[in-house]
Amino acid sequence: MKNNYVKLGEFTTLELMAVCGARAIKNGEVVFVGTGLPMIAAMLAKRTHAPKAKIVYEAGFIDSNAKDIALSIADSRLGYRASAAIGLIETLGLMLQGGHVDVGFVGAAQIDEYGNINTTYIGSFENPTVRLPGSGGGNDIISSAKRIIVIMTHEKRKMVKKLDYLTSPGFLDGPGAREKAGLLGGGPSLVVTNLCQMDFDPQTKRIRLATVHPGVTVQDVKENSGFDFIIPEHVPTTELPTYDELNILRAIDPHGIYIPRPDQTK
Amino acid sequence: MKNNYVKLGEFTTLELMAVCGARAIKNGEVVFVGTGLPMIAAMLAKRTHAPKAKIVYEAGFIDSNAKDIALSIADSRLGYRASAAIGLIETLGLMLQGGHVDVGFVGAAQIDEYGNINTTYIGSFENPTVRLPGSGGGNDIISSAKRIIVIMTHEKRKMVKKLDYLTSPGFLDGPGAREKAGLLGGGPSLVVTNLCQMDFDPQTKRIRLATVHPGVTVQDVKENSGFDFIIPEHVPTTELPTYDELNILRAIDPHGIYIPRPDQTK
Amino acid sequence: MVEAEVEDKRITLKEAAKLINDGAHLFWGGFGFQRPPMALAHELVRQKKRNLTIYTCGSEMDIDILSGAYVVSRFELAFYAIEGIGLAPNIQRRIREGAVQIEDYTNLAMALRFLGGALGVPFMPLKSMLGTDLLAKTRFRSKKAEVITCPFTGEKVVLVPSVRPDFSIVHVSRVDMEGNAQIDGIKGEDVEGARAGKKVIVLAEEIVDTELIRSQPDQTAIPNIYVDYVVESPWGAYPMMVYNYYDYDMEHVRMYYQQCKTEEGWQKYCEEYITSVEDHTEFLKKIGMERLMKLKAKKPFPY
Amino acid sequence: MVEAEVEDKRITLKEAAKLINDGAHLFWGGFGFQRPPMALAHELVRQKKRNLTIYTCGSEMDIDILSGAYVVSRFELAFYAIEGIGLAPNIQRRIREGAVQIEDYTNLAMALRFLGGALGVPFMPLKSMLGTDLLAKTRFRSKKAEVITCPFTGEKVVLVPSVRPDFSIVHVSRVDMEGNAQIDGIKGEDVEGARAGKKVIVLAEEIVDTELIRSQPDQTAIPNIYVDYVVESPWGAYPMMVYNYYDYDMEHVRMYYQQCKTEEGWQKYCEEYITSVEDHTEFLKKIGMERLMKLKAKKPFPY
Repeated sequence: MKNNYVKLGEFTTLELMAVCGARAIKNGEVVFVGTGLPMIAAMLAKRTHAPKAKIVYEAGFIDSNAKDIALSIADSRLGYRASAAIGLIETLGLMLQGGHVDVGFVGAAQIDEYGNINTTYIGSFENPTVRLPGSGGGNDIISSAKRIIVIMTHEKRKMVKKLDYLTSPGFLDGPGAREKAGLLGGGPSLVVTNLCQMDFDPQTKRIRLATVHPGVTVQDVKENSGFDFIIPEHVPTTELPTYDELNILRAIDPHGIYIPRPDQTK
Repeated sequence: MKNNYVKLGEFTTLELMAVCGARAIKNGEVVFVGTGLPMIAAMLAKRTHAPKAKIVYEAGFIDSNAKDIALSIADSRLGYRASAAIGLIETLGLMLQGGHVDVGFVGAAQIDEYGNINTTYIGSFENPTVRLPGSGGGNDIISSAKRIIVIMTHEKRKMVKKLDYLTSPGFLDGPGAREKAGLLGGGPSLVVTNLCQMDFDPQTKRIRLATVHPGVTVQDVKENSGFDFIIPEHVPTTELPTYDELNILRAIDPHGIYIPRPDQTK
Repeated sequence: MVEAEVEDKRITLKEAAKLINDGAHLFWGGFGFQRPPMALAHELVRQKKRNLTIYTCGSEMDIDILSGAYVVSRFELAFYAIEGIGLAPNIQRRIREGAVQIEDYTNLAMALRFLGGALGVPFMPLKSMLGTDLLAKTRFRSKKAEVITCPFTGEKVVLVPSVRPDFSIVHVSRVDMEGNAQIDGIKGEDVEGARAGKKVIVLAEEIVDTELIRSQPDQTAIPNIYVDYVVESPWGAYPMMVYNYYDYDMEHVRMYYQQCKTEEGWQKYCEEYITSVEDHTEFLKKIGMERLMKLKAKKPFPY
Repeated sequence: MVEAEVEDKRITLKEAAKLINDGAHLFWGGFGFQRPPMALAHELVRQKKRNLTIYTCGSEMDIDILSGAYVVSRFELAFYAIEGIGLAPNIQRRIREGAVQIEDYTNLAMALRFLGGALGVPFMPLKSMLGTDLLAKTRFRSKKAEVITCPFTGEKVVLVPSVRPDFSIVHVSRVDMEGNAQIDGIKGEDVEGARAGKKVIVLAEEIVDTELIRSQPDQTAIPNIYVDYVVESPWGAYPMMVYNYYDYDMEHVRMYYQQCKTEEGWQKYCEEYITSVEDHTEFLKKIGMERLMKLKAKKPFPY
């Protein structure tokens, strides 16, 4: 089945994003995820190339093997065939801050060119227009996981020059800043959007275009970004999903709770 | 049965000491004990005047209702009909340091006139003659319990002017010293020995004779003490055990593991 | 010889709510959709409590209701939303009105603040929040956190202040009448939170005989020594979930979310489901037995 | 679709001991008479390991054996003795010889040092040790503890340095082959200690199928993610006890204590029961099946 790629038009952008996220997880890794796309991506990884990956949810479910789709990170569904069900100090403290988490998988309302993330306020701190859900475990995850994958929608107002509020630390203001601040984790490594994948330049720690999704141009990415980003000479197209991946993905979320099926979106 | 006192010669000194310890526990109190005499005394209290007392053992057994005599604070016997079996951070941290323990019940190798205790070294720290078991949870208990009962043998080399090593804090060097050091608990309140009971003068925080056991004189206590202590004008004789107390005590330790029966000592 | 006495700490939901005075500080248990003390939230609304401060990691519809009814004026927390659906509608409105203020921490920071309070120490160390606005910006606390240099390693460590609220409120699986509580599935931050309060109220799906608890003491999540009051509260987290007991009622939650998008809608929900009913049993009757029975957990699944 | 793979982390007791290099730092599990890793202690003696440092709260015959055989040269701990019998005879002698050094802490301090290591923070706060020689006197650590003034309350707080030893060694009730471990009864400081080590070796009375563990995930004390190696070690704590499995053999312990009062007696014990036997199974054969069967726990009692 390997490299048996699906054809354009046979998959949705959300499906491609989930596949990108899944592929960023290596076999045997400990993956710390929230509900929604990160959960689906981690489940997909575990059922394809990474059967030894362990999925951890901050509410306390460890090495979860959920068979049904959860709506909350504290959802009882995540307890199915888990290896442990404990609590927040276990997952965020002992496991994550203790150095056992390879990949943290998060969303973002705003991100800047150093991968810093806002999930708290839109507008000013004093008089916010919107009060977002807040850090939750997000700051903890991005502070301490060995690397971070961000999944989010690519919009100008979300990829910003300056965050309205810095909830979770990317590379702060550049090289060495995380270390200076005393942070333990490795920081963001991949941003998966509906337009492209971006990573971070090892020297400058600035965000960099990695691949563009099929049908998307570099110019499209530019026009939908509020920040500058590094554009390498050669920007490949994102590798398509395989039939294997797509079939398993659709079996994971058969009712399209997080990823509506193409026929459901039409 | 109340005040139906046993006669002299019908009980041993160890039995009297256990009864003294038991009487110092009030109904409903949370009592933190080790094995040996403190355990027996707490069990006696619970089966006589203090049925609502809760016995906690630092290894993690909480509200224990052991029916057999334990040899170790981690002894599985203490798990019988306990309300919880957890661990050290629970008992010494959350329960004791968290402020829920009314009485701590400890032994001592040396005690000074401010109730400071040594359970670590005899001789100098650099070249000790004997290396005792160490603090264990002793320092934690004496630091944080609301009050402390000490049970020990009354000997000149044990009731000392200066400790060889200060393991656990009594009133340190006098009034206000515990508060200044930052300690949470109330400090020692009663010392039960084979000769007498001693308490602490509220003003000076110095040790004070409270009662002498039947047949013991104030002079006996003086001769067996290496420190000076306050002697009130009137020193009553220790209240005798009742038949009820003695019978229950002997039922608690029927094989005389900690308190040999009079017929077993002969 | 005297038998060990079993203390009876049971009170009613109404009595529990009465204990909580206006202006009180509460640890509020449950995490996400799991075991929120919903029945007590409703009762606090019915009793028109005001000006409470709530400490929690992440909560959802329960604290949105408490905000909507002007019961809570301050939160110290890490997260709120109606997960998987959207932002919590009432809290949004009350923040805009200035009726609710939030001091932001992370989930780990809040959980450690409860652990610190439970341990009797005034702070706990942490490696989150560094370099961010969570450290730089304070809403109403005079000292929200402090960065120190570790005397052993020289590294930077954040100290967060411990919390010892007036009351800790937790909803558990089962409890005996003297307060020994078991929690099935995840514990969230309830183990620490339950030990942090000056007074502790345990609400439970069922009250069981103490012999059940004492036959397996290693299953006890909250021992009696910490607990002051016990409330029998079956379906007490509905329309959220309790592991091994029942699933959430997403239809009801979505209806709530849609309706509360407007103040009028919220007022209507509040009257219909909370203030016009006598107690939680009446609320459950309104939902209907049939609907509840469908939500019961289907063994071996915990949902 | 691929099935989740169950990793096989099983190794033998001999292989486990081989992993531990001379000079290694170990968290040593078990508390008092409960679940000491006795089988591994014997194997470390047989393999003539040297110069180990052991971190533990309180241990007994197991660490006395490791001291007697010159396996351990340093301890950081709170307590040792043969509880209910007397002082640990070999440690006494080795201290007098200068072969063993002890850095003294309290039980809570040690447990918190493990929790701090497990949490990834360099210290933990504490309200014990204040005003005593435990703070004032240091044996070999350059910084044993530090008193600071709390930035929130102004009170004095002791900071104790976290511990991240090379290996954590724990003996548990049961484990699956990928390392999910359950502990019946009290946990002592093993939950924290097992999470503090850079490598973790779990010894267990029995290895069970992972489905047993996964049918009750809330019973797991140590999840697989922390565990590197699993060793099947039935009767591995003998002559001490394992909750729900077996009682201690006080006759053997008393014999040990009496015999080890002299160096010659200890050498005889060591040869007879440890160095002259091939492995723990041979040791158990020497003790005899009949004797072991008498010690088996009699349900519903855990001993």
